[in-house]
Amino acid sequence: MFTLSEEHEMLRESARAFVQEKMPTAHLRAVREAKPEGFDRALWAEMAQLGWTGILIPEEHGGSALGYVGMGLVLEECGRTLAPSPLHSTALVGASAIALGGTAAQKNEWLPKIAAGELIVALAIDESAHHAPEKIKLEVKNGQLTGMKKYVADGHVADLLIVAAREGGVVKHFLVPANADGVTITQLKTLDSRGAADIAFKGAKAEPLGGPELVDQVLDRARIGLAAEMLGQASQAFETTSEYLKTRTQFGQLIGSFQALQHRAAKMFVELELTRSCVLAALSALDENRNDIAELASLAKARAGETLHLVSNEMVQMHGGIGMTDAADPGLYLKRARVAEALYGSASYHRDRYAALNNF
Amino acid sequence: MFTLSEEHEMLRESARAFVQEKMPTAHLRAVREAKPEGFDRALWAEMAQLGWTGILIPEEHGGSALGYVGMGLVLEECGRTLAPSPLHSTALVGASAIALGGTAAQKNEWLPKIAAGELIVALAIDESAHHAPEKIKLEVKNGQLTGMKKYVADGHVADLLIVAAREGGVVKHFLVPANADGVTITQLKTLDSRGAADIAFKGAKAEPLGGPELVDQVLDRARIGLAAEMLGQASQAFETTSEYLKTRTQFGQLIGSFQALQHRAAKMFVELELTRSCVLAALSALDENRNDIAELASLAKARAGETLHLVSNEMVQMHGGIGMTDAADPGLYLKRARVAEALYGSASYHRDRYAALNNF
Amino acid sequence: MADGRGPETSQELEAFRNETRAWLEANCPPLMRTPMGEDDAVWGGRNWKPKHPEQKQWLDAMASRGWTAPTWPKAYGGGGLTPQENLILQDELRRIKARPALMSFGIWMFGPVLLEFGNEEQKKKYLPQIVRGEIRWCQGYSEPGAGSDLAGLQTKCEDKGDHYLINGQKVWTSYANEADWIFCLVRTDTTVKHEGISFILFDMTSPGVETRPIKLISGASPFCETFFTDVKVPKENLVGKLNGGWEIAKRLLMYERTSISAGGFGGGAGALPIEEIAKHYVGVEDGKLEDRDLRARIAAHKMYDKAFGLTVRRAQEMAKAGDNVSHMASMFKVAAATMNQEKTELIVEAMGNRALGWSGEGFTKGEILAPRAMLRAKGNSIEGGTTEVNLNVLAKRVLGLRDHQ
Amino acid sequence: MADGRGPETSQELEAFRNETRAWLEANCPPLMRTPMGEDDAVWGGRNWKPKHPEQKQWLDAMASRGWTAPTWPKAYGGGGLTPQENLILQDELRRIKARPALMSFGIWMFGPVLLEFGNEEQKKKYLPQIVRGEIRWCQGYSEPGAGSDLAGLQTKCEDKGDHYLINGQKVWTSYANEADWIFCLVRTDTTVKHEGISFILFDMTSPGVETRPIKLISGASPFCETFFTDVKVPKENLVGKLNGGWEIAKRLLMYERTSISAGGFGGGAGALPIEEIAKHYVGVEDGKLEDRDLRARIAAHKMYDKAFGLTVRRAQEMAKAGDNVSHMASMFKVAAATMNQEKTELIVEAMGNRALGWSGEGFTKGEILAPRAMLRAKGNSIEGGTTEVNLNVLAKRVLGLRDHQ
Repeated sequence: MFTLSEEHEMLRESARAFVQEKMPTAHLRAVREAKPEGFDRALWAEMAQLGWTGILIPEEHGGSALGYVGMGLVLEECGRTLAPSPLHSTALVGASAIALGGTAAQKNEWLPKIAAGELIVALAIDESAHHAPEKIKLEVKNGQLTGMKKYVADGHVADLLIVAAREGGVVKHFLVPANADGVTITQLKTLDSRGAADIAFKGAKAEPLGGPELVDQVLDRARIGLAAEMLGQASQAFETTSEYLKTRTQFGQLIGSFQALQHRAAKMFVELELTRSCVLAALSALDENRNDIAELASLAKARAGETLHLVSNEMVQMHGGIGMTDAADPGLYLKRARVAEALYGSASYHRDRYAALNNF
Repeated sequence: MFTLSEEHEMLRESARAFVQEKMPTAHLRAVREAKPEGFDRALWAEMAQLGWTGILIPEEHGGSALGYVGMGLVLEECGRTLAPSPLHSTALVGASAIALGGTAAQKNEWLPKIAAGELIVALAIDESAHHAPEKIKLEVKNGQLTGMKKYVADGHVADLLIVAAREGGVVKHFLVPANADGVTITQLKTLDSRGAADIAFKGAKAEPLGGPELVDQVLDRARIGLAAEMLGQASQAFETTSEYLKTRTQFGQLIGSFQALQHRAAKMFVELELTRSCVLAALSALDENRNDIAELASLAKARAGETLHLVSNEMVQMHGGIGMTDAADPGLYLKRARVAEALYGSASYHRDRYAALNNF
Repeated sequence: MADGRGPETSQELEAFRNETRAWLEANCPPLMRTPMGEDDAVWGGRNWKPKHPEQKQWLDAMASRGWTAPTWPKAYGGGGLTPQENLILQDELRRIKARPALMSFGIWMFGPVLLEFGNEEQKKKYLPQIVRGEIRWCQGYSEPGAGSDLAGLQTKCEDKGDHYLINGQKVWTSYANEADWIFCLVRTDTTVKHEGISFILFDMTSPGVETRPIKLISGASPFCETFFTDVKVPKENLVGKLNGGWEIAKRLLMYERTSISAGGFGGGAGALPIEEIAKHYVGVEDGKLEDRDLRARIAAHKMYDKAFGLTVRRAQEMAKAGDNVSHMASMFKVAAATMNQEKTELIVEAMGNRALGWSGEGFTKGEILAPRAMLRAKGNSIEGGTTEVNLNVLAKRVLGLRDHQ
Repeated sequence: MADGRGPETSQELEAFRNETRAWLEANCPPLMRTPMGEDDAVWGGRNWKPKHPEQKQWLDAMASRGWTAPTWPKAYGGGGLTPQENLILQDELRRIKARPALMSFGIWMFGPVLLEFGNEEQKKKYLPQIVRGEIRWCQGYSEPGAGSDLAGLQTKCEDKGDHYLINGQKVWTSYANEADWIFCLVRTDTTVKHEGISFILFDMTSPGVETRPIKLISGASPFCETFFTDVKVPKENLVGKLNGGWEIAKRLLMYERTSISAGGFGGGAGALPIEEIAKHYVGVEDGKLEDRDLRARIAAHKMYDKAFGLTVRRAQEMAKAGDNVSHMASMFKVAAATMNQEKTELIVEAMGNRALGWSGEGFTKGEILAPRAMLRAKGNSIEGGTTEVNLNVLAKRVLGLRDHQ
């Protein structure tokens, strides 16, 4: 379950090399200043050329079918430098939703475009301030969508929207081109500089995608993939902080030689190792199509959220004053952390879900 | 609100002198071995002679009317050495219930006996494993009680029981002599060696005490008084541990010179100071009959519970192996802590109540 | 003791209360009784331009009685009030929800140490200006290599016979770019550590002073880097003894911690209670917040907050009764930082995706401010002495634990 | 990779599984497949009296295949299994819910270091007895003044020419009063610290050995104080080099931490899941535990528990793949202790006043055990290396942070 194949090791190495070279945190700063879309289309094209957009797409549709473990490794590496791109929305959420739930025609139409990096997809789920898929109100009548979606990740740059909506009382997914009539997209300037969108639908034409069971399947994939990205963020935040502890001096001593900081660092290390196991287990559960995916998805998302929350806070604190400056990296990790913690359900949401899944 | 009068300072000094001399933790050990009742009647008589049983009783009924702040100071000192006695049940809960809710006849009958140390009182509230006064089922019909009460503190040695029961849908208090027909008392051997009782009522004759408003009034007094005792326990557990940190050597250093332990000790100090403020505020709110008694009672009980939980755990951990032995004191504090945490509502119960009192 | 205030609640104090109430009624302009907005705080100083004439009117009225610094001696422009009278004044100000007439590092930090360590001439010169809000002060303490280890500071101050010459760099100088004068720690002896520090004052318009704002992760820039190049300072600007600055520095830090903790870290007037925010964004079921996990954590936080408030009040009463409560400064600093961080995080969590905006369309003003307040609050456990340093202080000075021998 | 086990799931391993399953089916007595009670654990040794004949039958059967120590070489009585085969054996044992045939410090701690550091004669002499459960071992490590600082031990071992003479005192010797032999750290050079320690073995029936049980706060007495007065030990009982015991001691501690963490701290077979206990004592409303605050904390704990289990499994897979996972021992020790303390506290909290009994009437057996388990669990962060020491180890050896210079 936890041992990587040689193919996966190679994928990780190449992802790390690309991200470290082309998308260090300086890249996020550049995007923040100069790219209102929240990412760089030239680099996005390079990601597609590396095959990342096709990792979850069958070979017959132009992908490599390297599976969720492979996708997770790439997202983790992107997380390390906070590399901004619509990879999660498109290559993980969009591709898996269509591959799992699409008709032959839908697959033929969309998957090759996703694999080629020609199409950006976004999943529109939440309708209030909080993740609550069980309370979706947005309605489809006579094939037309009406209602409001909030904080759609990458919704401001999407070409195709996957929209969860209620039809005849049952929640299902629907496909809506972003430029369709009756779709109004309000771009949000967000804490993590990636952007998002509030989207209003007023009689927009919607095409069904899969059955009711697809909703949770797609959400759990979104959660697990985001947890992998968060694991990368937390790992890097921790490593950067550890290095700082080994170089910054106060009172004539490296601050990393103070036992109180040593113990806090050691505890973070334990949290990170535990979180890594949860994320890897959840990713391989997807590849093995096991029956504990829901439980592992909540586990991975909640633990990644809590670990990232802790580590991002400690990153600022252990950097001291410098950690509070916009010029240093801790703030960037902290901001992305809070966004990722909230998306697809907070730790609190997933504790509740985990308890419900365990019947208590 | 927080400044003690000279009278109160003197009361505290004399309580401390008595408890430290006559009831150090060695006394609890002796009681544990040799006194199945869980306390020493000779010392109880001395406490009464010192006037402690009359602190909440008006002078006309043989008391000193030194108020709740005075009662709290004595309970705090008793908490320091885990001094076992029915002081809380009798002198605080019993005396205040009758003084607040009793008829002239009831006061005349019972208060002088309490003041004289001739009567032990116990409050019978809980009916299940958890504190839940709002769910009381025990019923009074035609002046007769039927039902079951669980873990009545000092119920095994009480002469008089105050029993919360439902009559015509409304919960009120009733007085029942412990030796009345239809009362069956099962003594429990408890973690803290003080004992308690499960009590069954089968048609026992019951005499009303006060109206429905008395139930919460008495419970809040019980909570605040217990919080004062817990503050004493936590304070002493902390001080004993601090001293140990200053004498135990490992790795050629006093263990109190290790920064990780220093920070944990400092955090305990902060918690204790905050808890002390809550307890003192709650006690003086009772004396001033303020309108925020309920809120302060839940605050004091919850914070005392959390602080004592933390400090009792750290007391064992910081004493290392020796802290795990029955021959050392940490275990005694830990055991009494868990009992006190649960009585009259856990921290979890009081967080819920605090939220409800604040309308959220 | 029925009102819990103790036996000193004499007739004289009641008279003082009545008189104060009447005076405030007559002198506090109605606008100054409304909640403050983001940039309504009055810091005074040479370059201050009041947003509203009422701000100046209110400041002048309070300053005329010395009530911007109520307990300072009248001889230096203060109010000359006893601690009891000051409590009444503060009560009455709260009662009418009056805005602070003046925010001032001079009043909170510099004034108290000058009263203790300054000479008569210095007190006469600087304190009245502070009371009247004429001169705005900033604090030259931290340096890039001297944060928690403040005594490691390197800014050099040389004795040039008829003046001192200062060269070096400070960082985290709050509002240095808007301040008129600075109280500054400098190194006057490089051969020793703590015993080589002096406490000195100078005008920020002196040649050779340069300030550069630091942008924070919250987007704001309340702090500066401050550079000193051959700044000439008159010799009478030294406070206390040459090389005796560390004592003054420590005392000032205590005042700083106390003022930070007592004032809280923002989220001041006008901010809604967390539970009201949560009710709005999370929803309510059977009268309880729908997210019960969050509800329990909000309750725990509010209880901690209440315990903190009660403890501040206890310390005030103890101080009034003559007890030494200086050991509590570090405790308040630690607890206040924890609390403000907890609070701002809970608000962000309660607001969900509505607290993930940075600017622009789609979010209310409050929604934009929430994450910035959370980000800003991270500094609370760093500025004015880190939580780590304060825990060290508590362990050593209060609990008596020793360092490795 | 469909079953997640990796490419080594070859036909040979399948064959091994089938054969193992059949053998267990034939050789594990039905009684040995039922949950264990409090005192059903089998520790073997000279003085062991089986409670049931099936216990002896099961032990002998397993020992005959060397499966009480499955991965030890066959030459020393072990099973000679590869790590993969052992995983299968453990799988199959779990499948039929078999009780452990033998609990043994010899197998968990002493045997592994003897395999590495012992000479051929010692291995031949001691290991087969351990496999068969004939000799029960105890561990002579801690001393009253040497707990976390184990290397501060003072028990003296003098070279008397044809034998060693041991004088001193050990503490926290698990089951010393029931053990046959002891592996013991002694001081053979008083002029240096770590380099003056040796690792030695002797019979607990030797003249001059005395044990005294220590009563714990939980009421049980699994540990002893152990006194050595002029105990004569043959010179061939030294393991490794004279004054070379600290290396062995550290390696053994690693095995101890791993075995403690992997085995968990009790709450073993037969214990109900926390949420079932909570449902019984707290009640259920709309399918959810009525105390929602407790419910959230139980969920958080179960998630941590699950994460821990997954991490143990990950470490096993990594070890199987040849990765060095020795750095994880301290992590598992810290996490396992935290987890067991959390779990036993949550159970006590969920049981409310029903978990406040010590003995006697009015409580069920489970209700009496719950607080004792909670009390016993406090030792988990002390025994086998305190949490503090393990955090130091993680900080220094894994994260590379240094001590003050």
